[in-house]
Amino acid sequence: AKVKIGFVNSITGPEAPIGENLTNGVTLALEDLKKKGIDVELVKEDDTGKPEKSMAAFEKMATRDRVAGIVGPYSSKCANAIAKLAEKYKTPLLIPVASKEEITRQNLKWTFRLSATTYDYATILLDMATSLGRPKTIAIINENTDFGTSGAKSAKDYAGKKGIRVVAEEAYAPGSPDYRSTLTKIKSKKPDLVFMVSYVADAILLMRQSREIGITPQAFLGAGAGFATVSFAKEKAISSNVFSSTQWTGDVNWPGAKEFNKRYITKFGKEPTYHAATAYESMMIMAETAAKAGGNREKIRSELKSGKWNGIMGEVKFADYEGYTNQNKHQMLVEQIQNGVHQTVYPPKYVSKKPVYPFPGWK
Amino acid sequence: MLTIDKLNFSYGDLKVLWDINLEVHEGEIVTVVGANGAGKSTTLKNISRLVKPTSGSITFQGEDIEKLESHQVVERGIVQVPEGRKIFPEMTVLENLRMGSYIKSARKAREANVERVFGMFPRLKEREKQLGGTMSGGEQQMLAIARGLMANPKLLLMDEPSLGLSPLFVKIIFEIIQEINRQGVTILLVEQNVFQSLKIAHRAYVLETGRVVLTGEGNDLLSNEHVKKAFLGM
Amino acid sequence: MTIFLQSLISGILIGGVYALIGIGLTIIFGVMRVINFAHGDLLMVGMYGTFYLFTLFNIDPFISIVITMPLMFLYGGFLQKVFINRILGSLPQNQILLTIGMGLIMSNGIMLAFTSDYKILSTDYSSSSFDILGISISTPLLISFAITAGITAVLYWFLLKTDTGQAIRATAQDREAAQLMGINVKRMSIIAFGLGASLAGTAGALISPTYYIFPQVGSTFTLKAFVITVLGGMGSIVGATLGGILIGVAESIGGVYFGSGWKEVVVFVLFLLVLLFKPSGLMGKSNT
Amino acid sequence: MKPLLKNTTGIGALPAIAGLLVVVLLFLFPRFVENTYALHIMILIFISIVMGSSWNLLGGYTGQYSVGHSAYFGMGAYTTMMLMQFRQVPPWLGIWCGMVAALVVALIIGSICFRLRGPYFVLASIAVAEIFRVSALNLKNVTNGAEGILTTEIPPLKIGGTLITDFSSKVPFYYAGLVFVLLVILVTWLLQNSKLGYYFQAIREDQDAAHSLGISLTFYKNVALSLSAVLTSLAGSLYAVYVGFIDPSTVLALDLSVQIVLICIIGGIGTIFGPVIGALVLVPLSEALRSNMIGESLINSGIVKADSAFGSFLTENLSHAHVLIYGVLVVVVILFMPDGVLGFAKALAARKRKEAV
Amino acid sequence: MAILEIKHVSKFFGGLSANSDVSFEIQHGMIMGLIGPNGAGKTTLFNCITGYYPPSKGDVVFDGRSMHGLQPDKVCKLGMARTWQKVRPLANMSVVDNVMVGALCRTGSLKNARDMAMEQLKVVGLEHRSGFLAGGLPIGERKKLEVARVLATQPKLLLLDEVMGGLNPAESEDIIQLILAIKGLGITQMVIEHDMKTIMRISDRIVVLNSGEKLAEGSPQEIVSNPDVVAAYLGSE
Ligand SMILES: Nc1ncnc2c1ncn2[C@@H]1O[C@H](COP(=O)(O)OP(=O)(O)OP(=O)(O)O)[C@@H](O)[C@H]1O
Ligand SMILES: Nc1ncnc2c1ncn2[C@@H]1O[C@H](COP(=O)(O)OP(=O)(O)OP(=O)(O)O)[C@@H](O)[C@H]1O
Ligand SMILES: CC(C)C[C@H](N)C(=O)O
Ligand SMILES: [Mg+2]
Ligand SMILES: [Mg+2]
Repeated sequence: AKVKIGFVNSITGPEAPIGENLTNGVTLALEDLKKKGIDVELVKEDDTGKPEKSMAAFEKMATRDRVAGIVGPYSSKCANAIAKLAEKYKTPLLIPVASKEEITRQNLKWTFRLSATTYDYATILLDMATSLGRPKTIAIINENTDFGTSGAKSAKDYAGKKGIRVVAEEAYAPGSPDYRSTLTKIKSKKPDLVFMVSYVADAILLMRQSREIGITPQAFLGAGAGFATVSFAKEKAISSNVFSSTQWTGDVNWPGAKEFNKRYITKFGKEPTYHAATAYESMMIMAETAAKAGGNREKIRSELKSGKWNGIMGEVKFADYEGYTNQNKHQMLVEQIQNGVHQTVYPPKYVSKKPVYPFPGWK
Repeated sequence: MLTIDKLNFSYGDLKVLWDINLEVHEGEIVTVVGANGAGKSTTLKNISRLVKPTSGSITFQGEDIEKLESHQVVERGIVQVPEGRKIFPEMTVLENLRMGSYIKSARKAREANVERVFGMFPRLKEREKQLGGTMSGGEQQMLAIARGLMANPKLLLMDEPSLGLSPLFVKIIFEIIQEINRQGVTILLVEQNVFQSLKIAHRAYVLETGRVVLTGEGNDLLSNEHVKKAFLGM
Repeated sequence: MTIFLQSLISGILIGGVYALIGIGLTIIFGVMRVINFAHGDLLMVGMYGTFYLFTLFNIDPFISIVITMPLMFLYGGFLQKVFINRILGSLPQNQILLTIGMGLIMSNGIMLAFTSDYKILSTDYSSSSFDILGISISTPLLISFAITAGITAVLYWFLLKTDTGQAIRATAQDREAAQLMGINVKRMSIIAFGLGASLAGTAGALISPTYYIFPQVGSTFTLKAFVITVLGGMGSIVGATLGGILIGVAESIGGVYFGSGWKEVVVFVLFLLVLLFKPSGLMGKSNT
Repeated sequence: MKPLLKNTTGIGALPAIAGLLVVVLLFLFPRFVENTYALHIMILIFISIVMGSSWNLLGGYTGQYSVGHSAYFGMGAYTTMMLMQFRQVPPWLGIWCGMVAALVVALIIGSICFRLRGPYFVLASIAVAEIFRVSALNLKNVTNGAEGILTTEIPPLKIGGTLITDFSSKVPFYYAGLVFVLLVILVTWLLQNSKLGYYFQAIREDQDAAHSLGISLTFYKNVALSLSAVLTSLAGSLYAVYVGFIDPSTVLALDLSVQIVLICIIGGIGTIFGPVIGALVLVPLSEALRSNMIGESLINSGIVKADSAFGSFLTENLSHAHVLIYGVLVVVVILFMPDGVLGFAKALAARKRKEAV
Repeated sequence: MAILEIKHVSKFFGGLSANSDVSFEIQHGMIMGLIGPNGAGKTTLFNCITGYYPPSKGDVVFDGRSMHGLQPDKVCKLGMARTWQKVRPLANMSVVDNVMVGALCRTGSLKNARDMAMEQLKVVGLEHRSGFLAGGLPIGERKKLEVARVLATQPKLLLLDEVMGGLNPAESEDIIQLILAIKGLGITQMVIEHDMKTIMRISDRIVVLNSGEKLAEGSPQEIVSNPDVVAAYLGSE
């Protein structure tokens, strides 16, 4: 069968580094779909990370290209802008990884989300920490972006519920070469947990400088993004024993996850991030559903709504709960870097290695 | 020494020089007079190659300067003291002078030349460290002339050197011009001070709306009826 | 107290690298009156150069500046000759846009060539540091600070004491007059832009071991470079040095006492305050 | 220097009629065009024209090259959105508040930046705009910080009980944009033919000379900035309500300020229609590049096979290269059309005319 | 009554005193010549009078009103206009537009301003250039434009800084006639000029500055025969 699917992503612009993972995930999905006899005609659009551009892309795909359904966009701000368009054009939209809660809290019938929400990034980490030790205080460092601020907010919120006191809150502008003074300040507060939300590169800087300054909490907790990347893990001197929440790991025992990991490495010469996996799975779900529904958008929507999948992202189901509409209740994972490798350490059901807790100190 | 042959030039669509022919012999003071906008400064700019002629040729000591860039013209020994002074405003007086002797051939004599021009213009010595841009109009004019002399020119182009100078200084300037000419520097002088400049000039050209209309010896032109009427207001 | 001293010291050290970026920009502005919006992108190119010299040939970043510096000089000279020279006489806003366009070309060209992945250059000293009185001092930053100081001193001497240096300044102040002095102004512009680019590239090389590299990394630094140059007084090397260190310290201390999120505000407010009281910057000469 | 005779007396009859015709056609446009994608692009063009023309008043006529206009754009966007989202004030009232807010900000910025001249002014304007961006990021309680503001619903516009529009389609935004465009063009035209316009240009040409001719620099620069800021805020408000989501990195970014300047300069600075041309060139161009229409049409027309090496290069790589190409085009325009597209066209026309004579 | 009173004006640049304790008065309708060697402080005095520099000491009283703290635009509005030693045309505007900018100081209507401007252009003899861009004019015409532009502001007192510099005697004659015509209109003028013949012809009184100080003041005849002036400025024949 032949289907036409749209894919909006940040191919250029400041979000491009992560956007690339999504592109790669989709590329693999297309290969697999072909094997399954589904010939996807992909309409790929760049939103350059700007909402009005993602709108233009959506308009074009929905009206001019007449795609059956759309996967993307990468960032929450773009997803925010186009979720309503999906409703207007009655075009199914499946969001792979943008995690802002509000997106699926607007009672939109045509917008589906595979990704967990920002809130989940924080809670799983604190759940783990409290199950392994007795942390009393927490310092929160986050980058001053959408994902960063909402992540920090969730952490603060959930820490309150867990009886952990917040002793420091620092929101920094990404891209600064020097966090030493901030870290010195945090060190003086002697927190049990250091919770960080940072994109790729700042994660490395923060940990390097934490080591210089000599911060030693019970655990370093990284909420996704930067801490879950391979380049971070490779920096053994600073990445050892850091925890990170993630939507997916290369060694999780969800069907096909390990194979996906391997194929990705052979094809692109680097390890996939969870963004790649979510994009892959979203494209698989969208294309298969669309093929089954013969490209009929209304039918795709109801199929998405009622369907159930079990693939590299584990079980997927778009449900309505707690104010959410069409939101997959995705199981978050926690991984820890041990010897330069991400190991799934929480929840117990998916564990591949035992967690090291508390932090044993710097080498 | 310098030969201008059938020089034509326009600023965009506006033609300002028409078939200019002009010659300067070694050791002469040649002056060019003409009403405002006649094209005197433009002629000098063509010689210094700040602008490129539409047609015609300029040769200096037998060399066609067509292929040269401005700075190479200076290296050949043609130095201009431009209209409007063009001092380097954020450099001190001394630094301005040093820049005057930027070309290789002039660097050796730099210190001596600084002393020489300080001798001519004591005000400059007093203000050695003042920024060029804050000097008064006349002071800047002195600096511009002094800076031109720093390069040991063979041919000195001077565009209205007496502009803005007090009477006392105008006199001094004309004396200086004659003095350096005696020292062997050839001079092409553009002046509004027609009387003075014709008096010291060996030969002169009269420019009107971009054309050479008269040429002759300085003193002859002084008594020329047309010159008297048009430029001397007599 | 430790916190204050720590932020002061790390501010100064980072400020050294900022200074280098600022000096490059100030030279370009000084001579060509061009506000170079591609300055950060030049820095980025320098970073990529350093990165590949390190990963492919195993040349230490601090040593590789011997290669990056001249290469970036040539690159800058090339840009000047081919692009900027054509618009020197035109309106200032055109120059701004030309450099913006050049920046776009550089960052997106690099992205096509090397993907938009973050690259991290890890040396064995990348996170090494030593302690003095409880204040940790990063070794690589200290080294780069020393190198910066050296380069600055040499440059200062060059611009103020040599004929070429003075000719560069003269060109900046009046191109036509400079031509009349026998100065080859085109060459001076090429030297100036080359120097600027080479300093930006060197700054890129110096922060590579402690920072990260991706195609859009330049924009942060472009903005910083602007602030530094204006703060110090456009065209002034001493000013840019001072400005760089001041910004480094302001960021660092501002971050601690006002919260990390506000540190940029602290910097910009400082910037505006200086301009209000000294409109031509700390070291600027006013001639209006 | 070109000794050009400048025509400042009114407009000829022919262009006036042509202009009117264009306006009428633009008003009828949504009736004929079903394609909402085209409408979307038109709206973006309108917003760009408003931004560019507003900047033109300050940059083009008064010679103050602000590269911080995102501050006013953001001010409009934020005020309107915050009022709508947090205070239930409908946007057609919010827009006015946005204008007032932009005015206030302009007066503050003006009092700081106008002490500076030339490049110092340029950079100070950037700095001030950055202060606004970072503040919006940090003042979470007011602006919702980096998370931005998402509108859920726009209240329907009713006049005396009759529903004018419920904003469910693009058409109301289209008309709002069109009206704003006509407004800025009108303002520019009025300005060019008034004392104010002369004073602005005098300041652009030589501040000291202007000052000595009885022109208060502070006053008139601030007037120019205020006008410019207020009109820019219109673009911001429209953008915010139309897109339905704003955050500091979209409506207060340096990127945006640069975009504003770009529109003006590509079109032609200091002329009424320069920014219009600029927007008409830039917006469709960047959209065509972004969505890879060139590669697509090459493939669709059969000139290049989709599965050939060149075809896959077009579909794969070109989509990554569009910003690069955009950059190249910007450079080319600046190098070869220093007076913008409009200036270039005029020069070309003048040459043609001369040849014909 | 004096239209302008300069009272003990001093202006220091760092250690340098460009004007020191200069005092004199200008009476209605006269032409005051201001001369002095280069760097004597003439332009600086103009700048102090018209509000470009606040005087370091002293005050300027125009028409009975202290100019203290007034910006140049206010000064112009009050009826005191100056030209620049280094001319400042509004280069990308046409000649008539340049003059209109001046005229707009007194009227809000473009039409009136245009009429007034054309009138002034006729006065200085530039009407044939009215449509040209001012940036393309040669120096002499720029100077005339400068005068036309300030005349258009309808000043009571006109300060002319070397408007004849760079003009040949024949052209200067035009300007001299212009200045005399302006005097005929009842406009008071203060004129800086280096050409003694001219200054002698047009001035009713002359003030001589030297090294920032007032060296002498008097009628043209008094001035040329003043030995101090001869020594400092004219040089003996
Ligand atoms: N940059 C320019 N652009 C356009 N036209 C110019 C330019 N410079 C000069 N002109 C024109 O060229 C003509 C000749 O000007 P030029 O400056 O050579 O005259 P000049 O004889 O030196 O006059 P003056 O005695 O006033 O200095 C004038 O008509 C002037 O308007
Ligand atoms: N901004 C300044 N900084 C320092 N010195 C200055 C400044 N402006 C003027 N001067 C000095 O003050 C003195 C008076 O300058 P002014 O321009 O008033 O002279 P002037 O009488 O107009 O001379 P000229 O006839 O040469 O135009 C000069 O020596 C000049 O160098
Ligand atoms: C960190 C990422 C997974 C992206 C993030 N969810 C966002 O909304 O921008
Ligand atoms: Mg001339
Ligand atoms: Mg003077």
